[in-house]
Amino acid sequence: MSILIDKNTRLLVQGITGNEGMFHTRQMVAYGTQVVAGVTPGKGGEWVLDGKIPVFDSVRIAVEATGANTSVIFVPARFATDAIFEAADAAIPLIVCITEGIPVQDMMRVRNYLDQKKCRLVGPNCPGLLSPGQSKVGIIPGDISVPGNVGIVSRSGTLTYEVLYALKLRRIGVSTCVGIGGDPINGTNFIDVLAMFEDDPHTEQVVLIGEIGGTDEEKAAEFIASRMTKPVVGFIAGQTAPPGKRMGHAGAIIEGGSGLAKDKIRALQDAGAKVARHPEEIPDLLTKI
Amino acid sequence: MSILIDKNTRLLVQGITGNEGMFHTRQMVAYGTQVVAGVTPGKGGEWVLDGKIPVFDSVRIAVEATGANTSVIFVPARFATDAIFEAADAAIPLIVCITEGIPVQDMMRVRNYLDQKKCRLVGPNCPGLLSPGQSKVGIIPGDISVPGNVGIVSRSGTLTYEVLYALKLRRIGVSTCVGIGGDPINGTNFIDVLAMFEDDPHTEQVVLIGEIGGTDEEKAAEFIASRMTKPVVGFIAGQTAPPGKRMGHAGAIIEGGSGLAKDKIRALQDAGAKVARHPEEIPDLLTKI
Amino acid sequence: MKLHEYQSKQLFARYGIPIPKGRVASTAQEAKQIAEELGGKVVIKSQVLVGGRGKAGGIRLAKNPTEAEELATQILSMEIKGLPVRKVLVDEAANISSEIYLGITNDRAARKPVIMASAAGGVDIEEVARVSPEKIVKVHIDPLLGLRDYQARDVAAGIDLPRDHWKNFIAITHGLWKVYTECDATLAEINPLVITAENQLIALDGKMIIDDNALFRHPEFSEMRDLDAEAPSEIEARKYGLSFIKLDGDIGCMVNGAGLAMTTMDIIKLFGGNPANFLDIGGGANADKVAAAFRIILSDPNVKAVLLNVFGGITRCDEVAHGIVAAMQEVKPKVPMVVRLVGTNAEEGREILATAQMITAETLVDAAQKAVAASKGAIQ
Amino acid sequence: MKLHEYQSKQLFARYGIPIPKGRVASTAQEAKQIAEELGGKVVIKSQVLVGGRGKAGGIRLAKNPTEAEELATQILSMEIKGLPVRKVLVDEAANISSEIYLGITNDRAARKPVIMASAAGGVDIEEVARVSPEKIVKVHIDPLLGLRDYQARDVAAGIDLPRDHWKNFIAITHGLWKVYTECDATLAEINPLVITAENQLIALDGKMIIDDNALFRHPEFSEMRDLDAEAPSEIEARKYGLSFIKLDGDIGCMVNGAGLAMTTMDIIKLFGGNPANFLDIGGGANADKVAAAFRIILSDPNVKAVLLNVFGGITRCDEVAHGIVAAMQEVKPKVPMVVRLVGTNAEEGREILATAQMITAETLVDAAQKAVAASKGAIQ
Repeated sequence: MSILIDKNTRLLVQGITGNEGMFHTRQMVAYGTQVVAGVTPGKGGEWVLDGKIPVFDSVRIAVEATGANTSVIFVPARFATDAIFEAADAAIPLIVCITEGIPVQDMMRVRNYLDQKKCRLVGPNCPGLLSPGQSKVGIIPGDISVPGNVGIVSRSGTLTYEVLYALKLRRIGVSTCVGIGGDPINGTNFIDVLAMFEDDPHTEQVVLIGEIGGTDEEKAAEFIASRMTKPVVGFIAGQTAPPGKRMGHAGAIIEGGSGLAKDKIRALQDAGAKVARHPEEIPDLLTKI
Repeated sequence: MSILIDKNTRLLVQGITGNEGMFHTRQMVAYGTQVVAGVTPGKGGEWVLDGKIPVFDSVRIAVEATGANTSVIFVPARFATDAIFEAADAAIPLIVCITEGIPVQDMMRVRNYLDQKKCRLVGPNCPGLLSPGQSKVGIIPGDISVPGNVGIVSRSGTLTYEVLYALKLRRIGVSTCVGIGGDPINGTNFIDVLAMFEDDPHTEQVVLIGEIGGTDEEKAAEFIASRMTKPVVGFIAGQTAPPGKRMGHAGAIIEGGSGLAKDKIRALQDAGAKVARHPEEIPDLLTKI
Repeated sequence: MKLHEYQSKQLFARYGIPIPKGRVASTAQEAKQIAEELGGKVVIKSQVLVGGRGKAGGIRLAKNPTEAEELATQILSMEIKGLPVRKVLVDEAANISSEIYLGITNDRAARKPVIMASAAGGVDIEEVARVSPEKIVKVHIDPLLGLRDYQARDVAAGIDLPRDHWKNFIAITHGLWKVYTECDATLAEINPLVITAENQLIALDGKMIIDDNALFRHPEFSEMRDLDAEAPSEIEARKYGLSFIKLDGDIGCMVNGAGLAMTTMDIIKLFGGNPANFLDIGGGANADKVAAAFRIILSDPNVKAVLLNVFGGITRCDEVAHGIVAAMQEVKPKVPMVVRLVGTNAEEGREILATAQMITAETLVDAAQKAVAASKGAIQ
Repeated sequence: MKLHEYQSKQLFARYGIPIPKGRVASTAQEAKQIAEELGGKVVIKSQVLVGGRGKAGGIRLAKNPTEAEELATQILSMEIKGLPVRKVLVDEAANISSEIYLGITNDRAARKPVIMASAAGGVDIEEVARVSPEKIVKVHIDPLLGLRDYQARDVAAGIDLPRDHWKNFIAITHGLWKVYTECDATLAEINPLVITAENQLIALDGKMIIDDNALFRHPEFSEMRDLDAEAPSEIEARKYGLSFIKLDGDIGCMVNGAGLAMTTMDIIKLFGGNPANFLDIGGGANADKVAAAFRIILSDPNVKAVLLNVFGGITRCDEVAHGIVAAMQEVKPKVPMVVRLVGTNAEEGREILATAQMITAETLVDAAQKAVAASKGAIQ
């Protein structure tokens, strides 16, 4: 019924004792996610959430003690790079980094390092993942989506919530929603997630939410044309964005004539995807289930 | 009839215009090795060896122009690290580094980088390889060995020649002789070569020449015990070496009670290998062919 | 953030890249004095954060100090592409024999830094990339390994640099790599890197862009920021942690989330309107932040209507509505306000807003249509 | 090459690692003066490149400058494990509350640098590793990525360091990593790193070994080399590019190639003799180098016979033989010389040597047996 996270996800929260970490840990636990451990250096030995979740000094120790198989990172940008490396070195197979504002050269180092490892990073600067009814890792509100057979992959946050909510209102459920984040260099790209949805027997169609900047959507289009058998509905934000300006996301920028919304829309259409003119059109474009 | 190098080896010589490079290029060409290119930065466009071998400014250009599939490095230690990286980035599948004296921290970086790549480094601080009758890459004298079915792998230079020559005198031929080098950190270890000999249909038995320092021979013994079906004859140099002193090779040092010859001999014997007391015993210990 | 030419070149010099003798001046008199110190011909270069300074007359050659003063006077009174010239760089004039382009930037698709070079320097490299991409040599650098000598050599060979310049060129490339990595640049560019008649390599012009996300590692750069290059409203927005970009339309936008903010602009356009800005108020929505956003949007006299589009997720809609109401009371906007609240507790949120003289909408399409109508005076 | 404690600690200080106040002295008077400057109790520490200085009485506590002078006088007249004490380090005495071991070295099997730490500091770490290896925390560092904060924290947590020291400990670990990498060390060790009664972390003792192969990058270290720690014959050998190690036996060895040289020693032992040295003359074999090797070997009065074992490969045996003959004429050795030449042109080589008053051998076994017999006076 899902990719990447499900009922068996045993979650570790890096930066659990910070404001963000604590708040979203409560939300995730309330949703039913198994949060098995937290890490805050120097606070090992404490317990949080009414004594339910143990805090450790390091990811390595936390993994040894609790068998966590997924980590979500809520630490500030200046420490987030280190947190990703730490999780990777502790051999956590799935690392989800929510943090916004990681320097791009740090991310180049992270990505080149992770490419040698067997772990997957989702994010940074992303809302995380939601497999409705099973597990929520990150900050996507749990109550705006219901279980189902549509896979969602997106570079955005609230725009994604908007789509989830629009689907819910039409009683369309979701297998997994993956926010890959708005940074120019991230751990998981559209094609990685599309391939997983293609292989997931419970996902029947896919919604791809892109935006200006980079060429990830164009690569996704190539993948859709050559490898996807499942229908894909696309939406690209930023048709009215001016060139040379970062539209909120570090990665949302038109540079040197590259990264334009119209090129991405054209590429997706040429690949056989239907492209919505606005988010509220997406439910209409999904094949009736 | 051989591993790693054979008649199809198309060799590139890095540092071809230096004294060492030029001398050994002549020797390799005289032996019949196909030397297709040389690299000396700043001398691209020249030709050496009576206009037979073109010189290029970079490995990338040389590979594009000549289809070289193996490189041998004769550049001084302070430039050799860069030469290895250059060959690796040009995707040369086999790099043989003769140079002695590369700093150990450089070699740690090299090895950790190469582990991500698909190329194999032999050496540094090694005499190279010889597949008698087919190809010679490095500085092993060509006339001291004849083609045959014994594989040789060694951390030494002249000691290896001694063994090759002793075998030749007894009319015992060699499939390939691989000098893996005397540095503490190198590109190819005993077990890498043992595995290749085990898989090579033309190699019937193997001679392993080790020495004090490190635990490569112990790991080789484990491999021999668990994976080798072909008989192995071993020899370990340095039984009389004092602890704490580098015996010529940077890697030949007994440290903290580790790296002793007697432990290596014991390990090999326990693994079922016959161990010669001195090099002249080796031919006697080889199974009659 | 972009650095000025003079700032970039000062950094270059610190990393061993040769630059012309020269100094920056704020007045024509200073410029004259620098020209006197340098002796001989000088170049007076306007320091503004836009391209095309030369074409606009912002770069002039002066034969002597008097002429330097005259030209500096002219240039310091110019505006180039809307930016006032506040400073000029006075550099010793070079005898240019040939011009090279050398830059390092982030290749997002390759996820690696890339060195770009061209024997056709001194011109707009994006133009070269478009018209004759074969003239640009690209070498990717492993960010964990760093630049290696052979890569710099590969660049030199690729642009057919004469061999006697290789050594210096490699040193300059290493310097540029160092300034790029150590300063967390997203672009470090020498254009042109010239070979002089005296056979020297000199970085005649320089450009650096620093990764805003890395400024925490470089407090020294915050003083170097030139606020002239930014709209005052954008500077104001940054103070409040708002992501704001001014546009030319007449419908102000206030949205939570960057993707949704772009989408809101797009749908306004789709239904015949024109967005006046991009504004992401981020997570949460306290009254102060919303009030600041209102003030920034309404400071634009073109704005005829405002569309608030908020998806209440973790922050619930009723909380957001309270924030909006409080901000409205403070700012008292005089243009029609269309508000759309969706998500958790949207109903309660809308009830709170109904008391606040706002036009409410449920769907995005509805909101966009109402905002467009409001901007045209059709509804109030 | 090994650095002295005071040299290592000076480097530490340069990389931000706190060390005690103190200075090195060559005379007792200097030591007194330093003690006066420091005030209070001082420690007088012999600077010799061997372990076990404390047990040998080479580290003493002085209550006042006068006592410092007395103890310095004593220590400066000592020999520790055969090495004369030429310098003492005079350090402010610390109030030690606890002692930690912290070191970085190359893990050859893992092909990575490794940080080792133990709460049981101040003692021989190899002893700790043998007796209670569980007391040592090891963290491997990716040489391309470098030390990361979480790894330093993992070390701190691993040795149960009290949390209020973590910040300083992490900074010290970063300093040690930097000195290890930037100085091309094969070992950078603080033993002990102490927590003082005043709750400070201080590197009380330090040890560094620099990779000889990396000295071309560090010309500054060549001046720091202490020749006292090496046998004069080894220093002489290095001048000629010979790899030489003095041993206790009576048969001098001269061999081309390190592996063959060790094998030659081993086979001498196997046949009842005792090698006097390891000597690798390397590739080629010109007369000068061979003569230098002869002189070095024969400078050892224990040597009763010499075995030359040369495998002629690329360098042909006849060339080697000419070199040997020329060297013999220069050095005129008075002990029996056994020579074995094998490989290319061995026959010609042996003919040349036959004229030169040498005992020739064909096989390694034959050569070893003849050398052993010669050393016992059985043949000449």
